Amino acid sequence: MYRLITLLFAGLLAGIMISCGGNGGNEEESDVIKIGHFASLQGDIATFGQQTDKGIKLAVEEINANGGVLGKQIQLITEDTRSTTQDAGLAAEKLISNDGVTVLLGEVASSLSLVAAPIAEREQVPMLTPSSTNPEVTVDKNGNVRKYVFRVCFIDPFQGKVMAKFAKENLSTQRIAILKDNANDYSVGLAKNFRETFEAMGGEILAEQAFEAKQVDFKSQLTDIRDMNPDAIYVPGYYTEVSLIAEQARDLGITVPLLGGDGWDSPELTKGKFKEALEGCYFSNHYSVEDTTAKVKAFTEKYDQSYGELPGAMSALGYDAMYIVADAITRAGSTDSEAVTKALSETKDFPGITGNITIDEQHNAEKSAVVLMIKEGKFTYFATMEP
Amino acid sequence: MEEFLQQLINGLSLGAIYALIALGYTMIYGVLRFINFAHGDVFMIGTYIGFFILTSSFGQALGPGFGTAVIVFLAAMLGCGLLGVTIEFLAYRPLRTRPKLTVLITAIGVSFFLEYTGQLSFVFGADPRTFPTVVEKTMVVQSGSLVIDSYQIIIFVVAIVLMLGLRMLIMKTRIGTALRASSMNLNAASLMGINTNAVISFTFFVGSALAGAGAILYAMSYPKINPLMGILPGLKAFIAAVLGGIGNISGAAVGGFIIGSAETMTAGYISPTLRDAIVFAILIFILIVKPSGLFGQGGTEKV
Amino acid sequence: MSLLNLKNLTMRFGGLTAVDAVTETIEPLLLMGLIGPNGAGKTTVFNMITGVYLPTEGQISFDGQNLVGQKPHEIAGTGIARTFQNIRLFPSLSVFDNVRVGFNNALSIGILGSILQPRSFWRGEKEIAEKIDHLLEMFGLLDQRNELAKNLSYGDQRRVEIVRAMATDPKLLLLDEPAAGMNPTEKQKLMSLIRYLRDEFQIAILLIEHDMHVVMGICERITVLDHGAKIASGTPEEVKNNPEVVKAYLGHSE
Amino acid sequence: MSRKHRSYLYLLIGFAAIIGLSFPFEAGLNSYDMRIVINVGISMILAASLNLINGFTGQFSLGHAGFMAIGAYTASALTTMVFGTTEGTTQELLFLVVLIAGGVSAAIAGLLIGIPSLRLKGDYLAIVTLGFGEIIRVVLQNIEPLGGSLGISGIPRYTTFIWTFGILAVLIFVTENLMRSTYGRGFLATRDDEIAAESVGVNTTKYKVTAFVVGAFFAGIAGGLYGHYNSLIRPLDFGFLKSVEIVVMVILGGMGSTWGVLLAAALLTYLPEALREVELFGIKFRDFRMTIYALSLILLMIFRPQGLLGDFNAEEFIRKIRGKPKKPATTET
Repeated sequence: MYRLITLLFAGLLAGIMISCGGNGGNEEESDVIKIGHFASLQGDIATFGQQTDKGIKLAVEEINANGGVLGKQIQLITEDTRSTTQDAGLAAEKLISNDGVTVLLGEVASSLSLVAAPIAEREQVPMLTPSSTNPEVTVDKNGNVRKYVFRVCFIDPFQGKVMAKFAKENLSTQRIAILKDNANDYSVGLAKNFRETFEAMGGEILAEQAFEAKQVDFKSQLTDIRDMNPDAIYVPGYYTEVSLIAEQARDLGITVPLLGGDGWDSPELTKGKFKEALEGCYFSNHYSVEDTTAKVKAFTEKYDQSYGELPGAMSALGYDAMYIVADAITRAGSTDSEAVTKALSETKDFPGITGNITIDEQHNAEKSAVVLMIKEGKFTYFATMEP
Repeated sequence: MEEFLQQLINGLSLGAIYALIALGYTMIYGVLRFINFAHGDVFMIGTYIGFFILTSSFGQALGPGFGTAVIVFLAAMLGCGLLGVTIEFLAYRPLRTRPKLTVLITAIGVSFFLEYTGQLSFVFGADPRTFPTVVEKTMVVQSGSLVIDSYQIIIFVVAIVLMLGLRMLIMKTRIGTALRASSMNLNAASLMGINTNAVISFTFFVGSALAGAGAILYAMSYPKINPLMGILPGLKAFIAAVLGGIGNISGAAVGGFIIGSAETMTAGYISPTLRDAIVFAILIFILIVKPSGLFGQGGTEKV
Repeated sequence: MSLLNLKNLTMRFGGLTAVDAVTETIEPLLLMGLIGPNGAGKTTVFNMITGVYLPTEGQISFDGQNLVGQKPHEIAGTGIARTFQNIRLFPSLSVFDNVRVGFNNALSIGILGSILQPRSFWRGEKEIAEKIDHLLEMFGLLDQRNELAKNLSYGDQRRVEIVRAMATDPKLLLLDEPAAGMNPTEKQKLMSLIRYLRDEFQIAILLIEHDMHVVMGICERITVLDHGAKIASGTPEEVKNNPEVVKAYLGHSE
Repeated sequence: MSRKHRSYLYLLIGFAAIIGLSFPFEAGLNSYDMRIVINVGISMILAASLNLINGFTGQFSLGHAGFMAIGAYTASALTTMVFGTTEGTTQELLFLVVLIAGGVSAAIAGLLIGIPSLRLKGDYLAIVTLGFGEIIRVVLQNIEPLGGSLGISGIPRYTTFIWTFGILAVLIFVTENLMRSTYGRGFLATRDDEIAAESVGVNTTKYKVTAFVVGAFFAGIAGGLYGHYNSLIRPLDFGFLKSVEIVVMVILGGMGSTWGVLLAAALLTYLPEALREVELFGIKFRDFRMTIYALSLILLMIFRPQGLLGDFNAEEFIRKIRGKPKKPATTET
């Protein structure tokens, strides 16, 4: 029974060690502006976390090369969440308490952003998520807008609605089947909103089939869908699975177009043999890589130069998020948390890669969506959909 | 009926791949009596070996075709085989006399090592890669809603040929006899003058090489590869091995086909999202009802 | 009334018949030997009696109760205790705790009582501790009381195993080769110990032993197994002169 | 104070110390450090509860995260869907209720999972428990009212330093007392030699199931604490990786050594945070932490399989440094 006492001593020691080690967000005047990014660099969704981080890093490099913000250089601190909620909490808290970051960027997964959002609220540090689409991230369950939390991306309802509208009006489809990823709240959210809008417009949802992320065989679901003979299939998943779904659908003799959301946006989507399978499909997105405006072109080229690959939606959103933060700090004229928060909430028509972004009352990004059509493996602009 | 047939064919071609992976589990268990948890990740490495060959300038010059397929298969089998031998030599051999659970934990460590090192951006990166075409896919049967493509047939043929080859190897060769003797009793085999270290290395080589072959077949049919892709097929193949009676080579083959079909049937007739849960449920059911599996012989503990 | 009745007891492992229709009775307070060449099925008989193996055929009744199909710990509860040929102590526990495990069922304290440990818990533990110390003293093991079982000498381990078996308060004690690995002096001590056990605790003892000196010296009755079948039974003198037995022991060199 | 009540005395001292420590901790630690401390506490509860199953009873379980998930979901669902956010004493009371409810539902699952352990040993049991853990995760993912893959969000933050370490103290009290009773002896006997244990009347089945139930109960409570600290729980976080992490704590600490297991849990939770900024040869540790974790696991098994404190006896050590003569440890009873 000496163990308990010894344990307590050990706990005390550990506590002292921790409190000596942490330098608890010193308020000293520094010549850099610290921006924190908590991201899934390892684990299940590392692919999206790594892309976002690349986009943010590119933006920071550019901003610093152009003289920084308010005459100060930006110091980006990235912390890994290992795709887990436990580490998301730790990473966010560390960036705020220990590093004293001015703004917190992250996460891809809404669930991980939802762990950090209450922390940002409590610590009164503005947080901008590049790609968490669940409405709850900025507006809590009771309908209260979180004062310090903003986002750059669409929310699930918006993209679901846009694509439903597009399917009904532009493609004149009447009967649609849905294939969603049950393990992914983004996919589930898009599917739900697509169904609601499409049915409200008089369309018919034939079936709502599901799969689990990481599965690679979708033939069972697709066989069922094929037998219903839909006009199109809505597949609001990530490109990691969509390519396989498209290929297997074509193998089963399904020829109707597949429709999707911004999760499709990656050069990997149509690589190799998937090119043919996805020909003539459509997805909603923030922008088009094929966009010839100088801004987009410069971004795409720079990204390719730095990383040897074309950017996906996550990279573009990360890039935009960083620029919006820089813009807000510039407008605020200081790194004061309240001022930056206010400036963020007043973001209006910010010309980003992913569209002209205005932060609305719900702290969501108000911007128009584009629908891209896949032609010979390229994502070509097809239509602009207003919110 | 047509749908049932379709699900069965899909299941059998998936099961053939599981069977190939399961053979490695069962051979290694047969000799060393431990679960090589990293086997699924050796399988993953196999797909990347294929990927790098096919995307290299050499592979691109070859283009899809029969010759390319043979080269890729041999390379993946050789690469995985050598990896298996290396893992055994570095991580498992020092633990030969330790409790099985120590080795199991080590195997989990090896598994994590391969997965997370693979995720590092300068190794494979976490982003899934598209596996290039090895041979062109053609539709063989397309009557009504029944569809059979050339890949399904290739998978089936390759798997059966490899299994028969393995059988020949084990039954007809000297090293095969040594392997059989070692899986009956490693110590006795060693006393009889069999170089058990060589037998164990050989077992790891052959088992891992089969996983390498399975990897190429798998990547051909589901051409998106990523560093974590080995986990699920690995687990299912393991379950197949247990179902067939772990340590029993024909059992592993049969188990693979059963698990593959059970999975597609579940997806087709019950719920696609429950397919993995069902496979685990099968595992638990077997282990509780008949832990020795379908073809395994139950041993009595000597008291 | 007999204590233990074996009727037609048979055990087959696959094609091998390890024990073949053995019928036997053991009276209370009897000191009985079970002998036979290696592989005769002696330990298998023990394992069937104690529930480790389920007999292929036959009946076992003890004190009027049927034992077949009961779990080993239930059989232990009816009053049968045993030792093992290849000593099975709890290596990471002390000698004292090894014996204390044998008293586990004597303490009827539930899980809440074990966690909250009211007065009655301590009373029970104290009583048991006294009994254990008494037993250890009786077997000359008190000095090794707090030693871990795995650190004991071979002979001490054998004795601890017997003490642990006695802790369950048995009516029948099964000893599997208790003299194995002992020198003549130790064997002599063991023989008097076994007799003492029977007299002091009023139990029946069935022992498997290869050392004929020990068996003939202490057993009142001896049963001989060969190839799983019972070939002889009687007093040491009768068995010694039985031609079948002589053949079984010598015949193996044919 | 007689030794009979010593365990209660220590529990009281423990509570007092925790309450005493909570003031400087709350005041002196920033919220990141506090989060580490709470996570350390939760890890300690998980590891110590698995130690009961794995270390003391020798039943190798790879599904501990599944128990944690059941507890977390039960407690969090009760709070968010039934009771709602409350304050003051009501909050503390309701928190206790939901934690216990979480523990009980996990214990029921422990009972169900304990049953296969009657027939299976070693790596087979490990695989079955792994399967159970995965099934729990997949099923939770498919229950829409529990949030599906997003999980339950907006859980109020009730977990405090006192709650976490108070429960840890209770767990240590329960473990230490159990280990000194027939149950503890039954656990150890089952671990050391099942056949020998049965031969002296030990119902190994009962002890195995008891270990699973008690271990699962505390893992469930740890889940409740986790949910009420992290504000969100989702099925993915209770997967195979989490189970392995807990197993590694138990093995690193030395199976069956409460002291070592607690230390290992603290180290393995604290070190990754402490090393976030560490750079070696221009390589940031945080980018390689999983690779290093895997490598250390392999090296640990090869060079020190008995764990950090596997053959270390805290009581003996303290006796040595106090210079007291070795007294028979077992006379304590």
